[in-house]
Amino acid sequence: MKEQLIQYLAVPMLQIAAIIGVMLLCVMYLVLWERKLIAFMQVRMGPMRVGYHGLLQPIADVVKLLLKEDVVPKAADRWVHLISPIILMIPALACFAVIPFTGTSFEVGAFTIPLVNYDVPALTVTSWVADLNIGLLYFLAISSLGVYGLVLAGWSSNSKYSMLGSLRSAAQMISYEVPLGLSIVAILMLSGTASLVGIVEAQQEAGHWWLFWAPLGVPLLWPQFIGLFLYFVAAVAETNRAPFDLPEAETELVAGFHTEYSGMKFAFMFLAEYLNMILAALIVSVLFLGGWLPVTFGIPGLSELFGNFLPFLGGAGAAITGFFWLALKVFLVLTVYLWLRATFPRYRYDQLMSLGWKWLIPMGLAHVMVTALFMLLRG
Amino acid sequence: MATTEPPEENGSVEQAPTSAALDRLLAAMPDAVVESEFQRGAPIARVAPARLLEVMTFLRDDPACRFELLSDLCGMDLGMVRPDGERFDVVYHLYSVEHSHVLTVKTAVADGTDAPSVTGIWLTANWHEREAFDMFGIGFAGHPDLRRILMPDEFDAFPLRKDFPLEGREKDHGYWRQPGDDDRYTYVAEPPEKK
Amino acid sequence: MSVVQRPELSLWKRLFLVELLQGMAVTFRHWWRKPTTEQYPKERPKILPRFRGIPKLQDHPDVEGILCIACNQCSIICPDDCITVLGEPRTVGKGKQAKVFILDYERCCLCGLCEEVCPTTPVPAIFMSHEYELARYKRVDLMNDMKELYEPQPTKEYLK
Amino acid sequence: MLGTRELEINLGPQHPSTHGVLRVKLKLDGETIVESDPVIGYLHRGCEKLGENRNYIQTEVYTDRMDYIAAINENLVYIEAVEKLLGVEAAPRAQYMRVILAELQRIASHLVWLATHALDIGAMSVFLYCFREREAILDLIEGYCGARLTTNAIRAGGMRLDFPDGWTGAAKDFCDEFPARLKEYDTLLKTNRIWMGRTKDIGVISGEKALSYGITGPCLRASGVNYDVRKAMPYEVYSEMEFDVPLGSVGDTYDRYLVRLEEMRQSRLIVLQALAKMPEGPVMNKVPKRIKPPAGEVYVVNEGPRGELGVYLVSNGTDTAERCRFKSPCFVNLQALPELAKGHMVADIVALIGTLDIVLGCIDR
Repeated sequence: MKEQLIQYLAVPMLQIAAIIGVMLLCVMYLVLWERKLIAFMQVRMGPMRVGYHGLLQPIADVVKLLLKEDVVPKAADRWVHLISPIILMIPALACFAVIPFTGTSFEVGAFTIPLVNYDVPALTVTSWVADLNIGLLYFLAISSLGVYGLVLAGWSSNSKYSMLGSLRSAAQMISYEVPLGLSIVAILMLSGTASLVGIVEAQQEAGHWWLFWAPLGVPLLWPQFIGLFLYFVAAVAETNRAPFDLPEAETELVAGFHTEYSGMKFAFMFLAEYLNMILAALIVSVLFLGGWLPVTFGIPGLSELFGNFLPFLGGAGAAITGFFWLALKVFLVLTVYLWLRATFPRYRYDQLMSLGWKWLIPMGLAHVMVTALFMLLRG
Repeated sequence: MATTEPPEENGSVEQAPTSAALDRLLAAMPDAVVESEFQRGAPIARVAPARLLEVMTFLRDDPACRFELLSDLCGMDLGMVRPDGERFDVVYHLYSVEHSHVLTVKTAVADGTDAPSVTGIWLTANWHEREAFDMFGIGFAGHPDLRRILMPDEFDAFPLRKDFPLEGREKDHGYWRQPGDDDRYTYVAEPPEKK
Repeated sequence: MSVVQRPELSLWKRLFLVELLQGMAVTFRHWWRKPTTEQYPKERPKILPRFRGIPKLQDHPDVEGILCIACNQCSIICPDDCITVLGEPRTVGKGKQAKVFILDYERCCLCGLCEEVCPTTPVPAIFMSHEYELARYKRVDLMNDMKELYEPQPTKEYLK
Repeated sequence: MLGTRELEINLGPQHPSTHGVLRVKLKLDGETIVESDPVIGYLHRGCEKLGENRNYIQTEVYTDRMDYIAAINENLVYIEAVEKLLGVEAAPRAQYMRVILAELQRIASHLVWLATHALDIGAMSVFLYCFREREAILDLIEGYCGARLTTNAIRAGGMRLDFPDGWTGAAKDFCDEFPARLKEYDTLLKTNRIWMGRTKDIGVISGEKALSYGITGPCLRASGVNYDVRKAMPYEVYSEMEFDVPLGSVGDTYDRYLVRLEEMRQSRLIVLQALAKMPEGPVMNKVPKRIKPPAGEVYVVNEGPRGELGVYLVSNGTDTAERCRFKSPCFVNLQALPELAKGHMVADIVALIGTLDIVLGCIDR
């Protein structure tokens, strides 16, 4: 009983705390990286004042947001106005439960916590909070809950700009759920499991990332590139990022659904948006780019070369290496995200809809069928 | 728009300026044009307000004139210049893209009377006439939407009239000036009491 | 006169997002270019010789006493009426010199007309200096009398 | 009872994409614009009134402040009107200098237009790239007259100053570098499918209607009407310059974009020609120190970056004008906004405000 309590309650609690802490830090520095990268692409310097080349800027920003006055419009619905950032934030954080950050689990031997003299039995610690066998479905289901937060935020602010922004975002997020789901179906078919850990393991077994799936040995025909493209476009739209940032298109709707938010509530919305970005990048890495597998995985002879940087640490070393590779992939995917923002103009609402329904969904359907066909041909 | 003239050579005799459009107008409607002149080479025709719409329609549609572009429309306060006559002039600057010629048409309006609106002839006159109304208080009969454009709706004077003070009225900017020490003014929120 | 061409995307470009990738290449190339911005308080902009900063007064070693002859030309030409000059008999030589010279930076529009009309030789007594930091904490500080107009404004060095 | 009604929304006067303090009252049906009504006057400073109370030299300072994106063009048209009143001509070298500065200013103004227009549509980087090039032009202008925006550079009878040493070389360098930059903008925008989707067939206006609305400048030429004051009634030395007037075929936002980009190329050619042809000599003709033109009136138009800039000066023989009227192309062009915006979506109205290239200082005067 005590063992189980510790294994299933205390350890996940610690994991959750660690994930939230690390992710908030990641968001802070993602914002800094966004500002810096876009500045570099626009031949300027970005934040330079706080710390060396602005490295402490995120901390200054957080302090500023914490200390800022929380303004609630007079005509707003106070409670809904308060709750909606929380509704946005919770699904964004909850999704991280099923993400495998690295593959190897490691054993922690029995030890005693000093001072309180509490005996902890031997444990197995994994990098994921829970390995649901419906992990991908869980992700899809929970992440789409966030749209309630947007809609309620827009509605409760009692501002026309917010309202328009939230209506746009509701339509956009619902439309782009479909291509998002379709692009994942092929991966489910290939892996034969909906568990995110299982998907990476299936790639390990197959000997290549799903992105480089070359059925029939024809190198030109890589249907999963289409899958990645579909997923990426849909994910950019889902997270309301440029060029699909209509809900907060600043030149049209001032700031969209969060026009009337300030201080900590605004910070929550901001955090949720960037958490969703990180989440989308994580899912791309896990589904298409082999999760914690090294970048050279799949190249004959090099597959295991970079599997463990720190062999003297044994299992822990492999775990750290896996985490490093995943982080690298996520970083690259996020950089592409930001790069898009630095380059493209914004779509218009109707164009966005027609892109989603007329192009991405048929493409997604075709993609599933082509993948199925190739699987059938290969037997 | 005297640029239509060829640049003068040094020492050459100044030629009398001509304008085909003005000649055409004078030939077609001699009774409508009150007076015509050339100012620095540019033709100017003065038209009575009653005949203005007729003249303007002719100027736009006549193949020899074809003034498709109303380049500018503005009011003018001549209260000081001709104290006995009509107070305002409305000045129309016309340009023809087809023939590349210009014509200035003027019409005199007394204070309190309306000039005819040319919005039916050139759509651009809409805002120009609103501006003339806003600045001078010149009314335009037949204008679809004659209200203030630059000044606030509740403003009750016409700032470009010659009798409007340059610094504005004190009640408009909400503070009153009082001579203070050291030859400088101090500004107070309430109107100073008259002694 | 010529009519501008409206380009159409070819099917090939349309299908493979060529123009989008080209656009991304442009931003990618800029990533590696040197930034063009100045880190203002740390780095100060280079001032070109004709730069028109705030007007100031100056003297000249060839002229004894104050260079300004209180001719009121600047005060007359000033479109914003921000200059007030009062004269007194010159302490050395004939003519007048400025007794009071007040310049209101609050109204000054830095047009440079005062420098242009200033008749003093060999240099204009009122000149457009190279100082450009006009912010003050109090409005009164923007009213400058003769003493302040002669003094160069102290520049703060911002190292951080 | 449930019912539907139009959503009324206030775009501005404080709004990121109204280029200043424009306010547009919009009536929306969903996201579609049913009616729009621009409300202006937030930047009204009474330049015309000042022009009637200040003398001719002082009034030029106010022309800087009207179209603050293209101050030299405003200076030029005002000074041309004064010169015409006085009956003097500018010195030959000054005429070339005016053309060079006016065309550089036109490029700078078009760059600001492109920057803000692209930013409105969401292309962020173009904004900063354009401002980088504009900075080079502003440095040239600053090097010439000492100010970047409020130039106050032109005087009746010529120019205030001659070009400083090395100025013409720097201007040539800029012109040599510029086409490569324009090519980058083309790569980012011209063939970009999002940009094309956002600008093609948005705000179409026929040439006839545009003329009736009094639209001038690039907006008129994009509708296919060949009217450029520089060609139709050449002033200064434009008659000696060889350049092309680009015209559009459809009259939509995309055409206006293409026309303005082509105009930048042509302006660059004009600058190069004028630099090559510029004679040596004095930059100022003899003009009385106090400008007191004889009574009379004059209406002068110039081709500004936004359209036909006009100045109507009536002199009464004293040193202040009886009537000083500034005709602003932005004021006229903005008037067509309701016509252009009808039936489009909210996102398009920012594209349309951008494409009309308005400057609120020029509208309100």
